[in-house]
Amino acid sequence: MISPLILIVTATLTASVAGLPLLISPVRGERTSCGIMLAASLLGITGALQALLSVGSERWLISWGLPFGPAEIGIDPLSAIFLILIFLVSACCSIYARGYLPASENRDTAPKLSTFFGILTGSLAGIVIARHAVLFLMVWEIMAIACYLAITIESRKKEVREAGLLYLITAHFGTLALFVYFSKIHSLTGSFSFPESGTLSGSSEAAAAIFIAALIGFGLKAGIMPLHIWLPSAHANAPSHLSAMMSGVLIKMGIYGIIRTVSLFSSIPFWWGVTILLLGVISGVIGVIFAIAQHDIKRLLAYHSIENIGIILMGIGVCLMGVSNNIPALVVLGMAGALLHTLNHAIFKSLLFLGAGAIIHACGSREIDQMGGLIKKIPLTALFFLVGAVAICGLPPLNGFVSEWLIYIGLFKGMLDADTLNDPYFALAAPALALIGALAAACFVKVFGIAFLGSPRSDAAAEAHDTPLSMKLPMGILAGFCILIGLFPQGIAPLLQITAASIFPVAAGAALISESASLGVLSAVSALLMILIGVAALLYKNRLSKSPVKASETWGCGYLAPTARMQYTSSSFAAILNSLFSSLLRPHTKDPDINGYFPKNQSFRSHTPEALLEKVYLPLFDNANSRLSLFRKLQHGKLHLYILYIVVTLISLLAWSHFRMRG
Amino acid sequence: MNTFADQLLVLVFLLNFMVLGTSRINIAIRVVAVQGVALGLIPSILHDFSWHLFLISAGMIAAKGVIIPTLLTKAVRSIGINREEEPYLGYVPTMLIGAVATALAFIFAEQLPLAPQHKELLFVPAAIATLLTGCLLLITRKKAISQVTGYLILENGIFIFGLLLADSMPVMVEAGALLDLLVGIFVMGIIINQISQEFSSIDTSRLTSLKE
Amino acid sequence: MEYMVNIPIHLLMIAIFPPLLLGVINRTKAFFAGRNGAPTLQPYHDIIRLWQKGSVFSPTTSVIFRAGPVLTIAAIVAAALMMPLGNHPAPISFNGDMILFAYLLGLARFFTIAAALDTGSSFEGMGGAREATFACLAEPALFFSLVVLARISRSISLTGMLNDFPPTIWFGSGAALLLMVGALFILLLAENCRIPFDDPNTHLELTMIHEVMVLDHSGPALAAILYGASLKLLLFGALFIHITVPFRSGSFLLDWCAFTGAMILLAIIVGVVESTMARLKLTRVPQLLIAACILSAFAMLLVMRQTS
Amino acid sequence: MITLLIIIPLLGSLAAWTIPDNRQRPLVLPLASGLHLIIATMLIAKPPPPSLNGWIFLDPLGKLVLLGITILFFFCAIYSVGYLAYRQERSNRTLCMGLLLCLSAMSLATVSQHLGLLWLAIETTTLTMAPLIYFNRNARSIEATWKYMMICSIGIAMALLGIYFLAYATVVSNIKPTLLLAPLLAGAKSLSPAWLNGAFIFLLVGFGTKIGLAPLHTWKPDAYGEAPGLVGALLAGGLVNCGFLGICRIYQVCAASSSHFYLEALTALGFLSMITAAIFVLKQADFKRVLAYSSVEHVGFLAIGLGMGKGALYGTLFHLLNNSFIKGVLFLTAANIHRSYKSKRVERVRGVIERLPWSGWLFMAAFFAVTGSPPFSSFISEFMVISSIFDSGNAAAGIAIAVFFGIIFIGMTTTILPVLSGRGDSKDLDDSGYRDKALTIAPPLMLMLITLILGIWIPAPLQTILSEAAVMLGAKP
Repeated sequence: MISPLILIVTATLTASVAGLPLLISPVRGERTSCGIMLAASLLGITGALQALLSVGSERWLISWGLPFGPAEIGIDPLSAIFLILIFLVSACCSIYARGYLPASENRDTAPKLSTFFGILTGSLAGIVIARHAVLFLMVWEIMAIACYLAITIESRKKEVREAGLLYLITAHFGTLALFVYFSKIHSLTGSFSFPESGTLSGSSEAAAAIFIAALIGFGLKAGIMPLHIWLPSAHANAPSHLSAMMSGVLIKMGIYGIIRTVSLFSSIPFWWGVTILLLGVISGVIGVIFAIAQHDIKRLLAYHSIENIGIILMGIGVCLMGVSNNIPALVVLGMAGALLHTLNHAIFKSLLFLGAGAIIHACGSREIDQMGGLIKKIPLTALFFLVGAVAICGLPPLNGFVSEWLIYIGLFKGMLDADTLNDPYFALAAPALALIGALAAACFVKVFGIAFLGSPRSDAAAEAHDTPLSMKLPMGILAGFCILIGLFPQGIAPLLQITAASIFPVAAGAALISESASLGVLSAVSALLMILIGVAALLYKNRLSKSPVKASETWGCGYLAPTARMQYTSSSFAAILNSLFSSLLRPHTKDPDINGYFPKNQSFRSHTPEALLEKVYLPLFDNANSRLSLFRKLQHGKLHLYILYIVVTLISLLAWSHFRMRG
Repeated sequence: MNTFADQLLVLVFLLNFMVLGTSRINIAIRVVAVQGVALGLIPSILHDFSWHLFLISAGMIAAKGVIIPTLLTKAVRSIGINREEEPYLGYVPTMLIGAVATALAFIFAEQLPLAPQHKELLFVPAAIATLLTGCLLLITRKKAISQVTGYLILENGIFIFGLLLADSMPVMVEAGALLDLLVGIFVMGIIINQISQEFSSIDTSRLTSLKE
Repeated sequence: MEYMVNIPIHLLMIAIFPPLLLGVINRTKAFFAGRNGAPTLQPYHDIIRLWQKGSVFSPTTSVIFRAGPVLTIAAIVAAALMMPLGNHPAPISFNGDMILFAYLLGLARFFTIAAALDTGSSFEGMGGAREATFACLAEPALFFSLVVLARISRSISLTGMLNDFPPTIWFGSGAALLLMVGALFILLLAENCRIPFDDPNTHLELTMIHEVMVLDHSGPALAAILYGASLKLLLFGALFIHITVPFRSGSFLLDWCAFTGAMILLAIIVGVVESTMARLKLTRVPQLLIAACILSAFAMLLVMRQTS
Repeated sequence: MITLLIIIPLLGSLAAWTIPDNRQRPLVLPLASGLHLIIATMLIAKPPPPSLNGWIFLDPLGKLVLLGITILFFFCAIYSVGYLAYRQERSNRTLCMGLLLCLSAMSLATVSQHLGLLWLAIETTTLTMAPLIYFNRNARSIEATWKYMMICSIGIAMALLGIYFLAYATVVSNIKPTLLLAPLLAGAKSLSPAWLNGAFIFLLVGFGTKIGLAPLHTWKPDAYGEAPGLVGALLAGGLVNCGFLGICRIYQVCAASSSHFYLEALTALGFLSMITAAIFVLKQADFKRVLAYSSVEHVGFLAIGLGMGKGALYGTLFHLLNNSFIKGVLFLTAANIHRSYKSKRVERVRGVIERLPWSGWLFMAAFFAVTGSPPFSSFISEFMVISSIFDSGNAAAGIAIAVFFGIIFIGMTTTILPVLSGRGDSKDLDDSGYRDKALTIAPPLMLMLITLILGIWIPAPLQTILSEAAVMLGAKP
């Protein structure tokens, strides 16, 4: 049997070069590139599953020409879970790309994009197998750069360039925080290799510094509020399958980093868990509130990524609070919930982004208010999108529910079992999660309803054309996973259990998740629900076939000349919630000015920008910048004053040295 | 002999103030020339005759007393400007600051331990004061040629300090310094020429288009 | 034995009882209005008649419109299997079932709104928007209450929380429970679209919430919706009743009767509220729901303090 | 051998003077510098014993600087052939002579063990560069040259005084007067601290002016901005290294003494430079000036690295080498862009990647390299320095450096990336018709490749040189 690490390393390297055939031969290479990517993914997933099932962790030392000690790579269950989602999503995206961005029509962009996409996939896989600070930073930054280059593939568009710039800057800040993070670890351990899990003490000040640096560095990548500013515009402006990859996988690297970080420590202080839980609540609630206000389908999905990162963080928070309270059940439930939600989010969010891409492909706009009635034009896409939408709302019986369920159970159990000191956090988090769920449902019923249902709101939507098979296939696969995990969660539970136990040894003593979270019953109820639906559908169908069915215009409440433009739009759907949260959202609105008996044509427009960026960061930056411009006057071009600088420097250094020698 | 050297150094101090006080570029150039000659004399006064000291003296007098002043005077004549109009700082304040700088130089010199054979001499304060005078000229004057004279005085200050080492150090460094000085002034002269061609002025206050 | 009997009774309750509540409410309202009103069993007639009628579909609609009622009813029925009725364990009970309960209702709501949007009618879109919005505000209130219940009963399933709800708790943490009951009553009214949130009998589409969403449904679909709405009322009613009437006789049949009686009483109370109050201005609705959240959050804090 | 190192460029410059043809003359450059590269490599592999009473010797520190200079100069020389082919409108005699003279002086600086000689060599590099900055012969370039000349001359004068101070310190301390490194190091402990500190301060200000530590950097943006790209590359990648070598020499003496002030002063000026760069690089409208401020930043970083000492030294020295290669790529490609767009104002340049794909991508790669992104070597060196700063317990300094890097990154991205992306064929952009040619692309490409290779593999001999040089500065062996 081949070692799983060999498979994974091969897959990583193969994926990195997958785009080259297309770069070399823009037309004939397309099939090869896609094939290589699929092969790499298959290899990678095989390796990851093998590693998960054999429960061993493996580490390799690789000698290299850099003076940081030998590089190390390794695989353990945590890495394996992330590898699965990396390769699953990248495989789907690379199939999708053939239909979305065929090289025959995009000679300039497609080859470059597929090259960067391959490098991106390879570096993502590299991140989760790296066990050495320098190696990790290298692949981490390569990932950031490859992703930047891929985002800005259509750099002729201004908003694409701006989004790319913002992304790059925040990514770099993240990397700098990781410089601090790894330096701090190095000063504790004296080695650049990752320490074995649980070997560092969490109670020292250095540990706190490491934790905070990790939160900033990885949080910037994950898009934790308030570090999420890059996320909406980058996701919105990237090619759709890249958005899927970013939202599904790339931001998960932040989550991976945070989990990896906490796994290094033993005796984790209680405030770590609380911090992460609260950050999760903030990201989740505010993320989804922002999402509702959007009417650009991809920006909307991007804000949902922030929301879901919040949910994942809540799971991690539960887990950490379990660790510091020494309650194995919480550790397992929280971690399993977080990991499963990570996987689930990768699946349904990529599905939704791919679906959004299909919509854009079909009707050429990202504005939800320009769509409508698409279910009749692209029925299969609509179905897949619906599956994704139901899943992301966390509604049963799909996969999103299962992971939120685990977190809920963790929260409720924590409230009952943990030290009484801690329970307010658990108790507050559960309703917050409920709020997130309800808001998400409101948001996705809006997206699905406005985009796919009703009648077309624009000519483009009315004449939308169907999507090619290469785009439907990956969506179908992902939708299949949504249903599969939703209906049979107990199948994946043991893997999660193994992983949680490998991260925190204390979790090994916990009961099986399937039992503590009644996954078997859940699965049975889901099945029952399906049966009920089937019965109801049969009854209804039977009834319809026996009674007369008439077609008639939609009831217009007496109004006889309805037009498609009179339908509710995404802005109007979200209007009440927007006004409720307007102090947070800070929407830009242009109100109509209706005067007199015969007012002229009027329009209403609203746009919700990234409020934190526009109201906090940019003003701060501008303010600082205008203050700094005073200093810029120091470079005034007058030579004699430059000479004065020299003299002053000289004299002050002399004075300083003089006083140093005295004192 | 040491007293004679000290008197020459006092002359150097006075010449510093003269340069600070004059508005005529020609005079400033001549003052600098005199200062150069005075400094050129000091090594031969201070030490017993040796060839390398002689070379230094000769070189110094030739370069600072003759060649450079001639070059600069030529430049002034060809450009036709003789007055330093409206310096950045007036003559009186400049002289006052010069006085303060000289005082500072004495204080500074007090702080430093000296070799026994130099304890009585004014070399260190003279060097620092001359250096600061040079800087002051560079900071306050607008005309490129005035700034070059400032640079020359600054160099003189350094040379004064070099005299402390005249008997313990090989000739090469000083000779090299002189050579570089010469070439430096030569290059500056060329640039001044170019400035006056480009801007039809040697007023450096116009050279402020590059900023921030 | 008891279990074997309870399940059929539970199923029977789900299947038959709910429309009666609507009938009782309408009777009460008629009484207050000084009318004779429709017979108490009228909702049963309505549902049966509608079930037999033909359907009208707008050409704008798609399969979602037809799937909406089906999914909605299936989800509500599934949820009903987890809610204990009459102080007896629910047929399906496991750790965390209250979460599944809430989310199944969420699923039902999702598809009701989706079906409404499918018609392309601006009115139904409006109704959907309101329903979605108010649900967002109601959901935390429900979960705060669930947290309180979990905390009091030290159980995380609906049956464990509500069944055998010890009356003594009313003495121990009466204040908290009172706040929570208030919140739950607001929720009951809001979730079931009763006055003061929504007027199920109004004919002005602009002011409606739930009714406007189902304007286009007809025949069997409308029957299912009507039945689903009444079932939902039963479920929320049961939640409410178990807390407010926490008595148990010991005989299961008596318990069932007591439950039925309490439910009818609740329906009458709802009817009284509907008759004596005016509909709220729409912009006030969120405020009332937020008030419910705050009430239940307070209840939670009180319980936390007490047990810590 | 070492004599050859200095003589060959001199001969080359003589040849450049005598060759009358403007087209053939530039060929002397790659020829002489190629020979120089070969000899330098041989010398670095096997340095001869000290000669001229120990005045001349190639120690590891010198090797490192020489290595950077000779490689950078070689590629610049190749580039100059391509570049000067476009600049046939004016005589390139001064340029060719100046470059070769400068190479000769830089080589002398790397091998001199006598501080006076070192000073002389560095002073010569300053002088020879002046006419090169003035190559474009316009008002702006003369202004830049004048400022460069004045400020650097003053600086170099200060450095001379510093060297005199050092010499006098030996006189005062009754050691045999000397400016040779070896005896100075041997007697460093007994040197008068007052004079030693004074010497250090004057040398720091003097050479600091040369390398452009803030607030002594004022000439830098002007000169870097107005000089031809290839001169800019040599200023930023060659002269900076020579000046830095000067500081390293006095650092060696200080490190051998019992003083600590030198570390603090270096750190302070280093941070000041990083702050200055951070302030000025934001909203900068001229992409060559951005490069100049980036150079100020990196010089500041190097100074901090020296100031932190010990473990940080290895990384600092490696960064010195990386910096010269990356600056080479940046300036050479920036020159290509400037040539094509006839402007270096950010608002007048767009879509470089479309118009000049090679230059554009190289510029982008070098931009990532200069900001410390892997897989380029500067990432390695920056991380080495930062992590060793944390190791030595200076967490605040480490975090501050990271923050400044971040701010500078904002400034550089917002200036440079918009230049690279977008439409290259807009009507409102000037176009000189210049497009990428092998001769103007290959040199930066090769330099970039070197940076890339060093980023994933530092050859063992280079590691040896680096660690030996770090030991010379006081690192633990």
